[in-house]
Amino acid sequence: MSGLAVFLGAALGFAAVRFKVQEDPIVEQIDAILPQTQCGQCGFPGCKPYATAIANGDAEINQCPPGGEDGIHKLAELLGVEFKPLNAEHGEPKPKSVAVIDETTCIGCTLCIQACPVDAILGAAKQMHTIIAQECTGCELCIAPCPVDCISMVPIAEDVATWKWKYPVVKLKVA
Amino acid sequence: MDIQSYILILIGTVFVNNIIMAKILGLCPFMGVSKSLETAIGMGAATTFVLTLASGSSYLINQYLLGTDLTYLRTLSFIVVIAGIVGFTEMFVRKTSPVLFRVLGIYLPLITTNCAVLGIPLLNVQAQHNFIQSLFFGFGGAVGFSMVLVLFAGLRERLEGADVPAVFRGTSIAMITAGLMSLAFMGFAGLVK
Amino acid sequence: MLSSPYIAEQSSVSIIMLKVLAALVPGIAVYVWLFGPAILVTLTLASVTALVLETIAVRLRGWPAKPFLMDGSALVTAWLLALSLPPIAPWWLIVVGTFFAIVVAKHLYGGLGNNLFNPAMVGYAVLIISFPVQMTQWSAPLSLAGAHLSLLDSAQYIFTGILPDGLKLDAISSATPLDTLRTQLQLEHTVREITRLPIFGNLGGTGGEAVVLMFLLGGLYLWLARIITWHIPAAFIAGLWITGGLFHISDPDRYISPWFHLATGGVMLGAFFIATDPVTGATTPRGKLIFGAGIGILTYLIRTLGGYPDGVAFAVLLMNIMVPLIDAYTQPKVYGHKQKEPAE
Amino acid sequence: MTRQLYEFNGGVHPEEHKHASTSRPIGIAPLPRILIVSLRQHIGQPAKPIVAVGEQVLKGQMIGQAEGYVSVAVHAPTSGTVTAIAGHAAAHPSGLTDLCITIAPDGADRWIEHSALDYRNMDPSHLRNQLRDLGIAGLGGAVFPSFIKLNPGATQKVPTLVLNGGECEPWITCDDMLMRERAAEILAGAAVMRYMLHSDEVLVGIEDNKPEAIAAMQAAASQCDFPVEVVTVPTLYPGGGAKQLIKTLTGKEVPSGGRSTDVGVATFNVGTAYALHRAVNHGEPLISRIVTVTGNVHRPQNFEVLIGTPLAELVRLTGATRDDTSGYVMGGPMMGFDLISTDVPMVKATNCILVKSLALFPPPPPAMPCIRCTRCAQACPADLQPQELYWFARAKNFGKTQEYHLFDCIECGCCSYVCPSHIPLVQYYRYAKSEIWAKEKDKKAADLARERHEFRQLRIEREQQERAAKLALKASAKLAEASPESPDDAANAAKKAAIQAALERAKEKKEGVTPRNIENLPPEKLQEIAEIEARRAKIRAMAKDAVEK
Repeated sequence: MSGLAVFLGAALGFAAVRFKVQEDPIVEQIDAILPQTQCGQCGFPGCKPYATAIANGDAEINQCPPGGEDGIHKLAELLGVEFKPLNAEHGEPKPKSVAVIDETTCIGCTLCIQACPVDAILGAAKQMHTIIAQECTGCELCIAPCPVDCISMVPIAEDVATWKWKYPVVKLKVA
Repeated sequence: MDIQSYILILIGTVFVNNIIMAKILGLCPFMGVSKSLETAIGMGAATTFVLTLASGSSYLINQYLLGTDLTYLRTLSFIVVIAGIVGFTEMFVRKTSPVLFRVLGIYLPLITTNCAVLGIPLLNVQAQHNFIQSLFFGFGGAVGFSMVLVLFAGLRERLEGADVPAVFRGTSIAMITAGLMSLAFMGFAGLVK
Repeated sequence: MLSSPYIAEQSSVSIIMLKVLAALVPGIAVYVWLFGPAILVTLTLASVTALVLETIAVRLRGWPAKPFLMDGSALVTAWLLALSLPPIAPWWLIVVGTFFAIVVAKHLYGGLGNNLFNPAMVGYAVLIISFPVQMTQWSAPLSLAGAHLSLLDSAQYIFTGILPDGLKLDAISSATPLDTLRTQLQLEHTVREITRLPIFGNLGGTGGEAVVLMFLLGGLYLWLARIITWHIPAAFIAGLWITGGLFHISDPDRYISPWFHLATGGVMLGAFFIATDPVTGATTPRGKLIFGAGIGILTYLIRTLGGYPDGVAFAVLLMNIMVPLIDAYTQPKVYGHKQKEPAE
Repeated sequence: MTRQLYEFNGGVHPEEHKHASTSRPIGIAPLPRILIVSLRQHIGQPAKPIVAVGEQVLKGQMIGQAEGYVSVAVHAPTSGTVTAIAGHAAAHPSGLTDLCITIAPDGADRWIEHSALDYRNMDPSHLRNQLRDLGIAGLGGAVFPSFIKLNPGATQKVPTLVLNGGECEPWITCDDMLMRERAAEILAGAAVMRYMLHSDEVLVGIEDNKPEAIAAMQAAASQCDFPVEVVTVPTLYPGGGAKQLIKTLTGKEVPSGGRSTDVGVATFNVGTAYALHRAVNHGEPLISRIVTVTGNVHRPQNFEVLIGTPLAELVRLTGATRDDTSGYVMGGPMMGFDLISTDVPMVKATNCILVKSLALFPPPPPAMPCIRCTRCAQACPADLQPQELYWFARAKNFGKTQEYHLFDCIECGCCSYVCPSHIPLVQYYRYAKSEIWAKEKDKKAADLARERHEFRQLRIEREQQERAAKLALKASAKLAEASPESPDDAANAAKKAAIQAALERAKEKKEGVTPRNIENLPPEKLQEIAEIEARRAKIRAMAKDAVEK
């Protein structure tokens, strides 16, 4: 019996060496699912750190409100774990919105420029600042540092180009 | 032992007394891995590989190593061999397709604890199969296991879109489907004497 | 708000189901003429139970009952189940069968369109496995039976199990040709001797073959009315006939000619009405061929080698299990695509 | 010789209702009171307005310039003044507003001076740009900029040119009447197309339920100087679809996701050919088109309508609206969409205004569950499996819908038409498509955000490294300076002494500063100033030792 066990141990040792595996690229796959708003609501300074945390197992998959339920489903499917509903203490999923600077009160202090994770704010010291709408991810990180509170979040209105067909409501419930 | 009886053993283990449907063995991977088709196929292949090797080597151990007096060591030795083979398979799968490894997750090492994997060698011993017969029996059992697993995965994927009442959604409707499947497999009863 | 198209063909699920029921009527008429009115009692009992269970299940789901009762799918399931049960089977057998068919096989999965297994066959399979004795009490063809049961007497027997004034059970019931064939074969009689028994008509069972013929006509009507496509019935019959033929050629004494198999048991009913259930069958043209052929072959194997007299039910259920895979691997070529890669 | 025709899968035969609107010739719609010209009338970027409010414009003057490659220009349908450039109810299923230019006609209808294009000896790309600036876009319903389709591409040759006179949608007869009355001009336009694409054969596909149109086109074809073959195709909806007509006429299948030129065929609507003729041979931009006004109206008829005419004025041409009108559809009953309000303007894509009534178009019964009867698969002209697409679209499993080739669906409506359970299948597919497009747009935005974020991290690191390097440089320089006395040290010492002296002088001046002009103040004022001075000194002292700590 012990002979058998020793033999198997040797075989496994040899196999372990031959089948050395490099680090698998799971972090990139998780990062690909995350919405890249870099908003930090998940408790990590950006999407990539959150992705690494999930890969190492010390973060849950339901801490990303901008990702919404759909993002969690995809993460659960990728990692083969059970789907967990969005954990409310990290915030509620809000309609996609864009930050807008009220140009009458902006004093050009560049604090929001340093805070913006995706460099979506154009401006220089003592010059007028403005936000590039297409680049802004709606992460709301620029609102806090602004000393004169001139930044407000404006939800993106639906226009003819972005309008989506609605899910057909089948009136079966009512008699 | 001509070829005709081997075919009978094969048909017997794959259809008539199927590991999952008739013998109700190996239910935990059956329920756990059948969520999607790819994972089911991956799991089926891995189990077939492990089972064929296990039933072959377990026959050898039982015949030559244990002899007649050490039979009480049978289960222990079988488990050791199976663990070794599964360890080997796990590394092999991790190397060849990390995606499958990631998706199978916990169920790959769980093959060791899969009651079918231990059950078949013990059944082999009980039925005093010779080496070739136990190989065929193991292989047939594993093919039956993977076939039913893949079919069940197909059914469950279609079930995803069904408007199942909330109470039964998820595993419960899967259990019911498994029950109805074994009801259908009862039709094969008595096919092979 | 609903978008285009704003016009539609004049068809509905209830029209389809009514046409299927109409196609069954000639078969039932001949059934009553040759085997007595008992089947009518079974049919009504099954239909009533099915409708009651359907209403309860639909109400539980909070849906309006009227559209679901009108669509007739519960009726079709009830009739198919009743026609595959012995006509003088006890009443509770029918109720249990219908319960499994309508509630377990259909509504647990979400009602019409969501079920994976053919409801009628699930009901039949549950009954044949759990109550084998009652399931073999088939009534004898009137030409051979000792006595004829009127409608009232049949109803009385079905509901109370008491025969009118001293009639004995085996005066009115007898084994089906399939059962007799199986038992005789076990006694090592050759096929030629067995077919001389009175129960065997010129092609199938006496009386039984006429009913099967009418079901065949009903099925052809369904095909002409474009309710079903020819793929499944044709593949079913071909699958059964070819396997039967091979076995027959290999050993004519042990295996009866395939024509007999076509004319007995639930083959025609199965081919045109049960296997073509759209919800649980294969959907692609090539898939339907594989589905039908599979049922044919399995029916023959279960009948001759297996343990149950008529394998149609189990064959249908087994092929229902295969349907998702069959569909995934037989997707037809889409406009503008080269080869047919599996859409699995 | 009758051409060998091929068959495409499925198709349905809805009632045609075409006879009503073909009994009258094409009417010329009078000048409407107001014209609302939408800037998004074609596939691609909307046009950019180049006129200002209050400006006078002439008929045919360009008021919106093509922006980006896939775009065409937009023109003033008549002379008048631009009253507004603002959002207005648009011809779009969403009912949302879109940027439109409103023109108040001055009644003069004065043309801008325009002349024919000498297309034969013009550089082809210049000709195509001219067509773009004349606003020529496909009038079959897709409204794809024609100048892009008229580019023969790498092979410099598209062997087969198909004119689509199929018009398989019920109720619509605008192409039919156009072919009956202006066949010669259509073929003149086809001549230009044939020249631009160097085509060998020109086919005109017309369904066999339009005998007069076939006769007219054959008569015109006989006068043509190049071979034109008028082919009668069987009437089967959607036989008039571009892909289906190509399969019927040539047996070739347009590759999925590819263009018809990949199989050497180019398809144009007969209306587009007519518009091309007006543009090239008369220099007129696309400012009007034939529109069928039919359905629940007294006198259904086809009109030549200025683009931008409000719906209400157009319907009034067919007599007073009947009271049981239940809605208006732009397009046919199979592929059109509901119009929310009656002042929606006509656009280049408007081939028909269908006035609905509950009698003609009863609301569909409530949808029953799908029984997978595969009638929709038998009817689908794109050989798809609608029951599988529905199954996965309903479960919102968009990955699977794409595996079953959702984007090959041409939304023709055949599946919903034949569905015995009356399920709005096409709406499920439209919902799934717009969700997938939206997700892809979000994905692109997310990738962009990730790139910018990573670049920002890089930039911050680089700046830190630079700063660290600079500090290190400065530190090493100070070190070098503190070590051995070197000749330039004397100069440093002298400089330091000078600084020291300046500091002393500044301090004395500050102490010396005492408040002036206090000589003639009463004693208590003096005393008060002294107190303030004392307090100031104390604060200065406190400030000094706070700095030392």
